[in-house]
Amino acid sequence: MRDFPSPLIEVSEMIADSGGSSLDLCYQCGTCSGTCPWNLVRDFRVRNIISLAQLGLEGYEGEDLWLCATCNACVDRCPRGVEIVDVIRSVRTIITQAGTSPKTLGAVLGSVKANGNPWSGDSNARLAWAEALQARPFTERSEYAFFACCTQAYDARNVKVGRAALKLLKAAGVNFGMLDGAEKCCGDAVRKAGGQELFDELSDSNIEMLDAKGVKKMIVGSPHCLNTFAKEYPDKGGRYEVVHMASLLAELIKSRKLRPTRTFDGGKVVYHDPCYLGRQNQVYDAPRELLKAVPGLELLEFARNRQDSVCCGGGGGRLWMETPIEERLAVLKLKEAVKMGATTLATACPYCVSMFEDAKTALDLDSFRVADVTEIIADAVEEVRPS
Amino acid sequence: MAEQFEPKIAVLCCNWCTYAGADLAGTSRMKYAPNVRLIRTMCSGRIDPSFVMTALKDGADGVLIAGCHPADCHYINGNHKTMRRFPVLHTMLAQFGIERDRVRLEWISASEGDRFVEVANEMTETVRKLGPLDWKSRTAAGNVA
Amino acid sequence: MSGKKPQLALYWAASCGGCDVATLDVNEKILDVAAAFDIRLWPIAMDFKYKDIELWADNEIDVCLFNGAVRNSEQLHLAKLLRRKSKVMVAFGACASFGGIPGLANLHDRKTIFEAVYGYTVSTHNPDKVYPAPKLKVSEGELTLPDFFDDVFALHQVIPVEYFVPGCPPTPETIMTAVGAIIEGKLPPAGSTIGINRALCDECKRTKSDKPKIERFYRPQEILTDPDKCLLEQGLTCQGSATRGGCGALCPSVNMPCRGCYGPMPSSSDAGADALSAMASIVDASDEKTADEKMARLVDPLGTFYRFTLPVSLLVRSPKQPQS
Amino acid sequence: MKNDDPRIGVFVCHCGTNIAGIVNVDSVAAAARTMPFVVHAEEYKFMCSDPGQALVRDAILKHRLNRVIVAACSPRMHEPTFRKATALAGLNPYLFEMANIREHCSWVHTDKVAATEKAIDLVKSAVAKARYLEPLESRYVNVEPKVLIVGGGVAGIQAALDIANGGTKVVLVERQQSIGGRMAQLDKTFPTLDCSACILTPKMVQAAQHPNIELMTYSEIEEVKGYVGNFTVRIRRKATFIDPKVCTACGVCIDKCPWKATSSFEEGLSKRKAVYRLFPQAVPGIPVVDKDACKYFENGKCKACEKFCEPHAFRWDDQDKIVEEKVGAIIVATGYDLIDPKLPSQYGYGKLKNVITGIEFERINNATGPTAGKIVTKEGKEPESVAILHCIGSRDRNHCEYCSRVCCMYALKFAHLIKEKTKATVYNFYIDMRCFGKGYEEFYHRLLEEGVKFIRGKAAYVTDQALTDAEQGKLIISAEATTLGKTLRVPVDMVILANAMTPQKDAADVARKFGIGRSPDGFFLEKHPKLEPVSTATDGVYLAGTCQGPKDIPDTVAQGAAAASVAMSLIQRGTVEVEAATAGVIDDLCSGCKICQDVCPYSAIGYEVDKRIAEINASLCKGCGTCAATCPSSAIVAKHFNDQQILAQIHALYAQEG
Repeated sequence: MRDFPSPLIEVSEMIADSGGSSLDLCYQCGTCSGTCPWNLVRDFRVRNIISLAQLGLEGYEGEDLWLCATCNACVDRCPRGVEIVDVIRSVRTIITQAGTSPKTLGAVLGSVKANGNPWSGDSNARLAWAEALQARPFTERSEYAFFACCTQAYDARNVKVGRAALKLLKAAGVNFGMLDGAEKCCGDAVRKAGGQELFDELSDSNIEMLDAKGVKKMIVGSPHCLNTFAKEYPDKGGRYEVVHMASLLAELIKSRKLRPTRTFDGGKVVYHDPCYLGRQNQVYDAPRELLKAVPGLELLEFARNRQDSVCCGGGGGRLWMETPIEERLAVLKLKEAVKMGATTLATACPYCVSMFEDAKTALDLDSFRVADVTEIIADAVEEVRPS
Repeated sequence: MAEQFEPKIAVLCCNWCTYAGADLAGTSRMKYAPNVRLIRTMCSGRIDPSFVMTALKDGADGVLIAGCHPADCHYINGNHKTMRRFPVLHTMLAQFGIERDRVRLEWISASEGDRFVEVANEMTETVRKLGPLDWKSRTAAGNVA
Repeated sequence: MSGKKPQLALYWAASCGGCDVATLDVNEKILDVAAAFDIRLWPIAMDFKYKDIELWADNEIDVCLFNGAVRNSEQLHLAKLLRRKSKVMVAFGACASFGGIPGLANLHDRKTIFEAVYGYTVSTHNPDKVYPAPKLKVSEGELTLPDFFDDVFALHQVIPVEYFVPGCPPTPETIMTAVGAIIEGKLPPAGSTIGINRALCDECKRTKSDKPKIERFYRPQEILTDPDKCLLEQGLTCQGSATRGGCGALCPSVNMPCRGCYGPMPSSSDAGADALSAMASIVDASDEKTADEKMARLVDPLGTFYRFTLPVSLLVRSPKQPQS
Repeated sequence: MKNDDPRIGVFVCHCGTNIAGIVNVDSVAAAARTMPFVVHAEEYKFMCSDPGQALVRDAILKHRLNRVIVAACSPRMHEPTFRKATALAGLNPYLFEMANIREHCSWVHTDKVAATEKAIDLVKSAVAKARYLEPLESRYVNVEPKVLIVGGGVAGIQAALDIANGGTKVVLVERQQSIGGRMAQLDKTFPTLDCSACILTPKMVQAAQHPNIELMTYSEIEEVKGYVGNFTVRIRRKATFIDPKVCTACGVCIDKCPWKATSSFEEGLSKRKAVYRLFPQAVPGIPVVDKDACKYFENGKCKACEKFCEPHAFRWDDQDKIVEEKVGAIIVATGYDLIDPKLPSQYGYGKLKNVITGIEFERINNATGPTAGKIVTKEGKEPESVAILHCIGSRDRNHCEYCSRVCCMYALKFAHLIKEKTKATVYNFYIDMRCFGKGYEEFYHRLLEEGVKFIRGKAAYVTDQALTDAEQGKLIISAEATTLGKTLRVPVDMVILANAMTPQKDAADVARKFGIGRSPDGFFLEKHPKLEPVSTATDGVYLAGTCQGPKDIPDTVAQGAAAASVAMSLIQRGTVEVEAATAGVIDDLCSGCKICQDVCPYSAIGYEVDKRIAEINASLCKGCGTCAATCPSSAIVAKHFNDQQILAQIHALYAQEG
């Protein structure tokens, strides 16, 4: 006789208990699957995972589970209020605890555990990227602490974004200071990739360090840091006012502390909304205002933008996982950008920058530029741009 | 573990909105803290400040005054009087030394069963944190021969 | 006791002396009083010793007019003593009837009052922090002072009282009504207030609108009032509508709002709550923000509404400090 | 009977297991026996049943009870029942008091001990109050034999006809210039496919010509005063600038008018004139001048219409008029609105021009509509494929949590009509097919036979961004076919959104005017969801149709008829009992301060000049008790809720024992 699958309610309860309790609200309409951007390039049935998880049936833990880039598009649209990303995270946590998560992710989590960053970077050299800029250390008289994302601290491409940020902050006279390098990864990708325990360690360590220094306000360059500090650290007792570079720059330009006066020479620019900045934190206007403030810059929009924006595919640990070129969302989007006549893609997230730089290489688009809005502003401000 | 303090909450409310809202919470089988007891008047405008004071004096740890939303009174504007009396009553009770959170004014309509539940629970928790009011023994005449 | 003049005692406890002055204020009618009564005790006018009183027979006094609240052990002792010696005990004036102005001390207790009076008030110089002590040993022996209570009491809260004559002070008319009733033996049932049962508005000459509204509250010094219009409608916290009449609306007739010294109406459970409810209900505000703003102008509601009645109010007093 | 020797009987209801399942009713009855003045206490399975009520009557006689307490459900539910039972035993019905141990206790608590304790407390409170209850006299007033119906949609029309045919006068007020409502916009009706106009217009005409119906179109309710049986309603009759007594409705003015405005009846799909009829079969057929669109009102010139008007019906100085009507009952039938289809932004309405709403499709498919009944895209071409997207905004916690009930069926109807008129492939993207009515499931089956494609999965978004050649120039729907577990992209030429039915935009305002509650979904709240579906919190105000919640035409008509019958029964009765628990003045305590006069919402308090005291007009007093709480002299008593009674309740609940 064949082996009939039967529901394992204990499994379902376990998923609910580790943060996926909205699971049971799902009425299987499939909006999530239909919304999920992966389906533009490959089949990914979000609903199926939820359905299997509701009954604790085998299959929920399959390979597809690791696809989700936690872009939150489905959560926004779910008519039932299922926190789908929480369910996915919860399932990933259970699998990770069982030690059967994908190998690449294991290595990344290992690096975070050992070095405090996912890039196998030397934890003692966390501030190396900023040394030349001679930014002041954070003291109790600093208004803000600058919290550099691991990717902006160690990834060669994104280091440039971090440097541009520091130059702009100095030029605008913002009262900020650098942390001393003891900071660790905020833990966003770690948590979303199933490393809940490691996330707890990281957040505890960071909160202890930030509180000891008396940090109240932070500037971050990554929307992932923004989201984690603003929404996840408070549950752990860490309460900080966090501002993303794009929002801060928009303020500085509005208050005329920064004046982008140089004419833009990078052609037409299309802005890509990072999921964690836009959908997750409703910052849509600030980066656009920034770009519009640059003389001569023509701003284009993707057909699906703002809350409907299609993810780059780099969140939730995907940045460190291999995706075939024909299945890369960043590639798809870059093609769209080129088609509409853009020569620059601007964004505001180190993951997006990495994903689009990779896509650019894959598509052999040498003359195309991928830039963080911070870099575009730095180029446009006289005092910052190296002559 | 010490037994947790169960505050006694008096709810002085109108028949048409808040009482009906509590009814709706019932018919919808919502659950809330069993610490509240409703005392019904036809309109929140009927709620004499002395009722609130009597409840506190007698032994209630908190009092909720509740009625229809300001524009929705069954009696056109009876609740406006409640709305006018409350701020000065609240101030006066504070002068007496009664924590502000013990006495609350809320507008809860007949359709807001969920709001009733929320307020009943909030009120119970807030007052639980404040501890017993125990007015009589805290104000009893002490050193009289 | 026929043939003999009724025996009268007057006593003062925690009071300002105003009640006694008011008694003298009846002018030549005091002679009628003197003619009608045999005045046995009156500290403001006559000398006496405790032991004289103690020597009286129980119920030897026909009527005792007791003014002032009770706030220390000496006053309590005299109240009890006079109660024993008197057939009829009258709480005379607002303090004896409701606690009066001294009753506002119920917002504090002995400890905080002493700390203020003997501690930090501007005029105090007391570097050694000497506080009154009921007993003090000196070489001659032990000196005693009356024990100061945490609470201020109305007279009926410590001894049974037959009648109440309200007022701060009772007006001569009120006093003569009371005295007249006693002389003529036309007394109401025990426990009554000798006076009238309607609120002071009934006696007030000022005109009231049909639908009175309060636009905003003023303190008396902030406004020149219309001499003919109801003071409450002009924004003064006149408590005439919640206060027993009998004074002839004395204060409103001289442009001062009634402050409530004749105490609550007979069916009232709380004078302050009554006045508060009435005043707030007619404030011209139809949204919460306006209501909050306008009511915030009513300065010190507790002091306003319980100026004379705190010890007999529903809430009686503020909680005491834990004794350390 | 003397107040000083109360003999109280307490009856504790099990309500099956509704109460007894959580509250230990034996303990409650036992506790009641120990309460002051309680001489009898018992419990019973269903107190509201006939035997339950008989129990009360018998006990009153047997134990010489003079106060009765039933601890059961909400007094808002069964107080009238037990007052009647009390009265049947010869006791004044106001000597009855209820303790709510169901809605306020057993249904909301799970801890049995705490719930039983609370139930005992609630009984204690009722007993304490009962001790001071006083008999009150019931009073009656005559009912004005006329009914106001607000809203001239099919619900209002049905109610008006039913009442008028029964011989009672009706005032039917409609905001638009014609009655007919939403149904007049529809083309066919499901599942029978009758022509909507064909079945509705005869009813409209009947209503207009009925001697008992006074039609007030282009009119709105300004103010409602009064109470059951005696409402006074002020109605604003908006200026039409045409004298209806003179106009022959020939329509020449419409032809001659050179100015145009967007037609709301056509859902903005076409234009109409500045002087216009709402639609060709409008009732009444007399046009109105749209002041905003008419150039004469802008620059004082034109009047082209008037030049051709033979009967000289134009009245340029026409003003809004306020008329007053006295009615005994009111039926509110103000209908529904639709959710702004732009709110669920993922479907591209407003950006993608061939994404249309259901009601727009109704007009497109209608022979009198903007395309004369041709189903075409915005480019004027017959679509090769059409997708109908169900549940747009409905069943969605981001928008409207409820099911709109009619969309599945009209989606089927649309599919049929498209199949009938075009060769298009029709897709239905649905979550669940809800075909609950008579003949509905059969209609669904018919559509399956007609080859309509049903995809079980909610459309996630609509885009015009093609990924393949086949998608070029099409609208693409992304959805998961959940039965297959496959995500699809379906290219079509036209997308019809079945967008949610919502309350009217001014529902809050209307609710306030008539004293109606609203449920969390925003629709008007019926008194009881099952047993009093057309009554409201305000006696004498009834509901009909979709203002109470989404419903189809059969249900709407049925509710219109139901509201008519309830209103009629009130009118036929001729009198209504009015509040007995009014306020009263204790003359000896009143000092005539007049403060109470200001706080009375009904101006029921006057001033007796001779006695210089307040005086309450009992027929105006509604018993809110605000004056009693306000009176600084404690000279006003709120009967049935007097100080003594309420303070006794507070003492019973909170004062320490002894």
